[in-house]
Amino acid sequence: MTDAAFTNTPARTQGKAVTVALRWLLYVLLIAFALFYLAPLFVMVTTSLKSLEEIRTGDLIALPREVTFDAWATAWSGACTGIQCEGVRPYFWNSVLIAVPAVLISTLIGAINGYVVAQWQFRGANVFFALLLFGCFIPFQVVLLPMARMLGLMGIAGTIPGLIFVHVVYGLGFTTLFFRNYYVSIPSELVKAAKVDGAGFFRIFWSIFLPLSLPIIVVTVIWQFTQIWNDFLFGVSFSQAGTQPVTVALNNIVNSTTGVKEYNVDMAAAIIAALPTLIVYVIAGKYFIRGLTAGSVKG
Amino acid sequence: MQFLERNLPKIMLAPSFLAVLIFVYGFIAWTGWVSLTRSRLLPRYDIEGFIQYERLFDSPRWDTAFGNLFLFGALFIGISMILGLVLAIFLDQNIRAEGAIRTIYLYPMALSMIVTGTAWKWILNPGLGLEAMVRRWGFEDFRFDWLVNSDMAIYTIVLAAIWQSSGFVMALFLAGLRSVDGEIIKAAQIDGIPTWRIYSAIIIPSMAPIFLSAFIVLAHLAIKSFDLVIALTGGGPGFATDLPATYMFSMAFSRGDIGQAASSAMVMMGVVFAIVVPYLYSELRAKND
Amino acid sequence: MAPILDIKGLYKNYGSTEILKDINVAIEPGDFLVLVGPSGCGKSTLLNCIAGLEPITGGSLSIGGQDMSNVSPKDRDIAMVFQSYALYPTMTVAKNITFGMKVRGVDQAEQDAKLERVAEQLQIKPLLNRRPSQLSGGQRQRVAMGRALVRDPKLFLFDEPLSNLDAKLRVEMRTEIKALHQNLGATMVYVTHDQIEAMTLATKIVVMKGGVIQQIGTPSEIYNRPANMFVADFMGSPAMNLIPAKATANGNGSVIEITGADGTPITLKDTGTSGLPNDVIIGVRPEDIAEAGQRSGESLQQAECRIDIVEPAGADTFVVTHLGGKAVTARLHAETTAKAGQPQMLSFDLSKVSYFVPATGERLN
Amino acid sequence: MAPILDIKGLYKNYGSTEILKDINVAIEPGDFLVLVGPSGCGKSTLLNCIAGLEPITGGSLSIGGQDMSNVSPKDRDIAMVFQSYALYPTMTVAKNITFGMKVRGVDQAEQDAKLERVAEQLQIKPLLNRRPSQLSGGQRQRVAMGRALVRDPKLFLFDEPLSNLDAKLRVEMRTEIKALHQNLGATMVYVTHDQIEAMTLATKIVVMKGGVIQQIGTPSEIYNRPANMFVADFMGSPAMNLIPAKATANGNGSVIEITGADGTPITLKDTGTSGLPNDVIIGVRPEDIAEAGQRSGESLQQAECRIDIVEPAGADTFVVTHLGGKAVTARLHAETTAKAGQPQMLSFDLSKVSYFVPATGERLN
Amino acid sequence: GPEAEVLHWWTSGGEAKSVAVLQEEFAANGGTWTDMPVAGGGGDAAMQALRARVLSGNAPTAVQLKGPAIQEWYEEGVLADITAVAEAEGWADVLPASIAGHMQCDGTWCAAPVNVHRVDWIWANADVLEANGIAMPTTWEEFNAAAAQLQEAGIIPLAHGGQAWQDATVFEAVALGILGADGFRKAFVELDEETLTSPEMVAVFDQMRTMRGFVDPNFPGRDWNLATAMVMNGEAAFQIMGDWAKGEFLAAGKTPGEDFLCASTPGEGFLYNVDSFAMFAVDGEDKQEGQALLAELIVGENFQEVFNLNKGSIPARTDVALDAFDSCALLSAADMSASSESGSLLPSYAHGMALRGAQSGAITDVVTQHFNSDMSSEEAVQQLAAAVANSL
Ligand SMILES: Nc1ncnc2c1ncn2[C@@H]1O[C@H](COP(=O)(O)OP(=O)(O)OP(=O)(O)O)[C@@H](O)[C@H]1O
Ligand SMILES: Nc1ncnc2c1ncn2[C@@H]1O[C@H](COP(=O)(O)OP(=O)(O)OP(=O)(O)O)[C@@H](O)[C@H]1O
Ligand SMILES: [Mg+2]
Ligand SMILES: [Mg+2]
Repeated sequence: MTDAAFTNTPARTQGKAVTVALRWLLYVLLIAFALFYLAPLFVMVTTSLKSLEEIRTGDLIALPREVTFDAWATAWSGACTGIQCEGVRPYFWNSVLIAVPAVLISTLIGAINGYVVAQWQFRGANVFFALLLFGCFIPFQVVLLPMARMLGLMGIAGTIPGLIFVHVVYGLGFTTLFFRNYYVSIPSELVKAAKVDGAGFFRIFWSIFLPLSLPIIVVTVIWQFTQIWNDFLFGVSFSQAGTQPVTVALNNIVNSTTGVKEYNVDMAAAIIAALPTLIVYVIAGKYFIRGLTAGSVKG
Repeated sequence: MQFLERNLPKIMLAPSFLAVLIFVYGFIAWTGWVSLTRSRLLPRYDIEGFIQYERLFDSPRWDTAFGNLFLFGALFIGISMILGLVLAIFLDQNIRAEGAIRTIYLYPMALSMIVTGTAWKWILNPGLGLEAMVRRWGFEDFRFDWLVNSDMAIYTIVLAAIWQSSGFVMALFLAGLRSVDGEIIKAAQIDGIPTWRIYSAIIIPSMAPIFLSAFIVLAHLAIKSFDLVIALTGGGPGFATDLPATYMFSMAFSRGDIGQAASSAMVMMGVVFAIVVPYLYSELRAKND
Repeated sequence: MAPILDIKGLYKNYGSTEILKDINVAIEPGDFLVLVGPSGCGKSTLLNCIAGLEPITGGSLSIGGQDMSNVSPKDRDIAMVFQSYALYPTMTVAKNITFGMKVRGVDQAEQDAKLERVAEQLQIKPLLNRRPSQLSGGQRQRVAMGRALVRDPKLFLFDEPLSNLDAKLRVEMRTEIKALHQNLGATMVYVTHDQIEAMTLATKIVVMKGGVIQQIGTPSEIYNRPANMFVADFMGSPAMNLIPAKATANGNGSVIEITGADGTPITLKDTGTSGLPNDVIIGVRPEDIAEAGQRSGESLQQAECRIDIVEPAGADTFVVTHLGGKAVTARLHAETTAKAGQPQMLSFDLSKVSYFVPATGERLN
Repeated sequence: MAPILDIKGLYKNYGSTEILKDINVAIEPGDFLVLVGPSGCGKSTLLNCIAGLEPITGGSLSIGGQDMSNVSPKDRDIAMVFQSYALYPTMTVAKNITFGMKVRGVDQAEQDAKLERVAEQLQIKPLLNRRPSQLSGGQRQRVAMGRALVRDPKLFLFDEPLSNLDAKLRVEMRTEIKALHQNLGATMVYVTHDQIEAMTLATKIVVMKGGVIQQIGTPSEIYNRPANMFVADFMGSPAMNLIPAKATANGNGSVIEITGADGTPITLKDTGTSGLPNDVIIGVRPEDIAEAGQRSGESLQQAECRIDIVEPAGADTFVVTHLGGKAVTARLHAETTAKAGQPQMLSFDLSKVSYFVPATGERLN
Repeated sequence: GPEAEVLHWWTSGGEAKSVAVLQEEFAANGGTWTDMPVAGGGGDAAMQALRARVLSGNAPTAVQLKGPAIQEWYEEGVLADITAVAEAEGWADVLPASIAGHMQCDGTWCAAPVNVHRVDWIWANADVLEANGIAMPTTWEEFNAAAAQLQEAGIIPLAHGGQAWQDATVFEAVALGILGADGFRKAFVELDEETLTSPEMVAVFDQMRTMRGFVDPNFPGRDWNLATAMVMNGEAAFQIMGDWAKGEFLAAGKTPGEDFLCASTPGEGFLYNVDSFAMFAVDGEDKQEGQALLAELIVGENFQEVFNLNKGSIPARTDVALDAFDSCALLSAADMSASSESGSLLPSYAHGMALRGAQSGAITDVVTQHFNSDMSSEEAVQQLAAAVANSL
């Protein structure tokens, strides 16, 4: 709204030259910041396309003299993590197997929780919500050891279902928050109308609330996906051979303490590991912010 | 049947409630308990009193870590907010290609520091990155060695953290600016108020709730900051860039000193509590009205 | 005939705040009961209690002679229309209307037949495949009505169904609802805070304030014989003029003295009312003040008043003068010659005035 | 006297859509110009053009005789009040009112004096230290007026200032604005889509539709002699009845034939109008239809009509009947004996009717 | 058949190749090997994973563990007993007593040694030394003098990576030289307060302060292999680092004695860092069988030879023929047996052989803090004593 309101004023008091100069300055600043934000990504991409030789001799920010995708191939399917030299590929699929169900389940539970807290107010619902919200802020290091014990007791230690479980539990706070804040703004008369129409708890949720929830589902899915995909702490603690996610593999490649460092492979692996979240942000970032401001942090 | 129908909402909430009770509060209680023991490699449960806290407060490394939290937190939160606000105002000036610029500012939020840490380490490394590059251009005296300077290293952490989060803050503020009633701005224009006064006196003060949200998000990130330090400095030089989260991690996992780790975790929880509870209180009250 | 809705001594608390206090109302089949009152007085809450959407704290509530304590909304044989229309935003109009039947498992043929009939009745056939977001306010209103109509319920409940519409549409829809009521012979409970709506629609009005019923009666009882100053002020637009006055006995009647705009007393003779205390508030409706000479009769009393404002409103012209320290509005003919700032002879119809106790606001005559 | 606001041939486009087309309006000092029209017809846009908040695409606009093409809003010597009040949310009432002066560098003593005066005038003294969020709708409205008043501008602009208020408050505030206008002798341009507001406030009304001016005139011209069917329908509540009819010449006058509810024709004689085409639409205001016998005069023509709906509305009773296939509303006395479903003799005042061309809607008489 | 899931942090180049040798042998004996590498933080991340897995009752079969940590885990009651294998294979006869001590818990065998790394090495670029007419230093004074001379010549005297463990590695080499073997044992094995606060300890920190001056300004955070590369390409002259540095030289095609020189750091004694695998108690016959097989293979002569040739260390067994090993390794082996006899064969504190994690970590905190600030040596000594006391 505001920009429209500002720009169309017919008469400006400043001279035209000053206005134009200011506008240029503005663009220069914006571009400078864009460069700042892009710098690391730029370094990563260019480095991944250089040969090791060129990296040693060349400039950090120089464009590759000769573009080679060898590092990418190696990172995807040839780099060694320990004695296996399969690249990040198997770990990448592990991450997919963990992230997809965890995102779906935590979103669904968050939706139901949010629906209850926002629309089926009962004594104690707010207390529950406050407890849940506070849980969002707990540093995850605190829960590592007891969680390990719990997973053991539940018999899912070291398995992909175990990791999914952990992500779901610690994702609940945010997913519930998102949905609750979204559903709070839906008039309660809708529930009343449906009750009079004879629909029950699930029917109302399924037929009326879920179809309405697309924007907030987008937000929640993006948020959860980013969190879970980028997670390292849980991945390294609660996995075992064969269930490690891509971040752990990346760490194994990048953080090995001995031997020749293949920086181009490191960077290629890093970009591969980041690609899914990056794509999600570039494509859906707009909806993300829109939904987020409509939901959790609206003024 | 009647009973089921009436209590269905509660029943639906019950599993989550249980999960939160156990996996958040149960675990906090567990940590509290362990912080009172002499647990080393694995937790033990014989209560020994407050020795771990005494050790914690005697430890110069903890002093550094705890002090860093406030230094880092203040700078990170402060600068991210200011930068985010300035960028949002810039972008609010009917900028061409606004969508693309917004995406560029926002994307770091999508990446984990595990991923970008290496690139940052390079850029900040005096021998490899920015400093070397500028010197190669002929400015031999150029110095940018924060990463390797004990007194300055914490600022590189701040820098990377700002890089990661300020775009997000910008997006929040931009949405806030856009939600201000257009008629208010028209009214101000007719009142003869110059554009910068409209921002400073009218729009920005009315975005207080967004400032609060941004503050909470950033504070939460600051307290949880961990990847960032590990990827960038590993806590060094020395332990100049330790934060409570890394302190706790290293106590628990490289020192085999779980009791100590638990006590530091409890102090962290205290900080979180002090920040979050007032916020939650106001949030829930406001939404209930 | 047994009342279709019978509320006895109903109380409703939220936590420790009493929202409704000792509500007693009964409606006969075919009644059109309107609940009016200022915002927050508990109208919606009472309606929700009737619908079973809120549990009641005390008293009893029966519909069709049957106690409703443990009956859920869907089994009460009611239909409800909400202020925000509460249309299901993701369903088409047709689905909005048939959703309830679908939930109850009514068979498809019957659903279609009923939809057909209702769409016909409300003239929303061309809209059946649109979403609520593609409808105008008035169309949404019609769809919401349709959703209620397909249920053929014992009782219709309306919660300010027209207050989101603009003035013109509101008048049209009001007439339609009235027609619907007459055609269906249905029983309706209708909440509004617009007193014109209340007057035109109701067969019986309940005026509420702060969770307490102030008066129950037909529109004309409420309008002409308000039980207290609150009701007098609330019903009618422009509101009844409430002017402080002194009364003295005069034979079978009374003499009423009011301070004029310039401080000179104005004296009016009421031959029909006696036994008034010394201090009273006299209530006169704007239409009972006219230009002198327009009407005649024994109860008409004339007085010269200085006109402060003249507001021509098409069909009528409203003028404002000051009496007893209060702004007093009179409704004159559109062709009046009254001018702002000029004195004007006005006649007051004392056969229609109300008297109130200043302290309690209770009606005296 | 030179017009204070003079708009000549104004056009306004957004991109390629024409929003305002060939607008010509002039106002004298002291005028109260009201812009009315349905939602989206361009009222706010026109006001924004006057204020300088939107550039105009074509034509000219001058205020106080001076061309405004390159003058910024703050230099146009205007003040504006908005529908959403647009109060600065973080400032107190006092600061809201004085902020503009502060920015312009008016000295403190003068600021205080003006604030004092305005606060007095609007009776908002006790509110000066509150925030907008702590005020009721009506109070906010007053503060927004205050902010405009301290500027002592040549021209006041109001964009639906009352439409966020509830009915009762709207009536009160309307009277206050009217009083303000009379006291200040200020010049005002006022946007509304409420035609009652337009009628009561204006000295001059501009009726717009789809960015085109339909009629400019005094309230009584607009009300009594609408230029076309759109204006006729738009102004007045309940709206003017527009009934299809056949006209035949009859001496100096005409005979009008309308189809009654049961198909039998009703014949009315208009002795004052001649030269009507065969097919016309006859427009009759509800207050020009009365119970037979209540008034008398040559222009009154009687006809028996079946009453469909009776709506008592306190001061009056509205009845609906069907003529020419249309619902026709008549405003009768509150004490009428008309009953729904029963026939009733009604008299039509043919001296006040309007005739329109069915195809174009243009006025004939 | 036998099964083993092996948790280790040997994830890169030469290391991974060395582990692959073991895996192949294991497979050749009919076993199934599941690899569980977790890199990072010098094993911190692996330890984190280990802790989580032990707590969840899902321990890996074999874990790369060393030093007192083995005993610590044993005390938690989660280690398996492999005495049967050890006795059958006669480990007691072929392992040096002090190293065997680390593998035993309460008299039973609980871990299998892989190799012996010597920590107190100093590496040098032969050409650089020759060009400046400098011999390998044998005392710290000589080192300081040589370093000063090199600095004059514009060469970085000491290649160093500023990570806490590297600081500690240099520190313990210096400490061994200045305190002597007994002093070192008192200070870093017995944590004797008197020794920790003695004037000699002050001298150790003084020497560290001096060394700080010989390091280039960009050292913080640098990985050790990059420091080695600096020596290799003549940018720097010396590096103090364990014998795994040799692997980097060899990988770059350099020859010991010609391109680069190796010597023990000034002073008497031998600081060892023994890599070993501890066996965790697991259920299932397959896995237990796997543990026995693994233990047998690890200490077996073949593996000891092949693995250590790859890794740059020397075999833990004393009876392996050293024909294939290079000169540095031979020197190491000779020093080891000599030190073993003279009682100066000492565990490395910096690599977690001497102390429990909490204590060694507390010492390292002070060392790295001193090295990276302008703290005085006296204050460092005070803090050292305090930190050790605090960590007990
Ligand atoms: N869930 C609730 N908890 C506590 N108080 C409530 C609740 N719902 C309504 N109230 C209070 O009950 C009172 C009556 O509310 P209600 O909605 O019935 O008023 P209303 O007459 O319908 O008003 P309106 O005309 O504004 O719709 C109000 O004071 C309101 O604040
Ligand atoms: N910035 C804009 N860009 C394009 N079209 C616009 C813009 N602002 C308004 N319009 C269009 O111009 C037309 C007139 O809008 P305007 O706001 O003037 O109507 P209005 O008469 O004030 O209506 P309302 O009574 O609803 O306030 C509308 O059709 C609207 O969609
Ligand atoms: Mg209500
Ligand atoms: Mg408008």
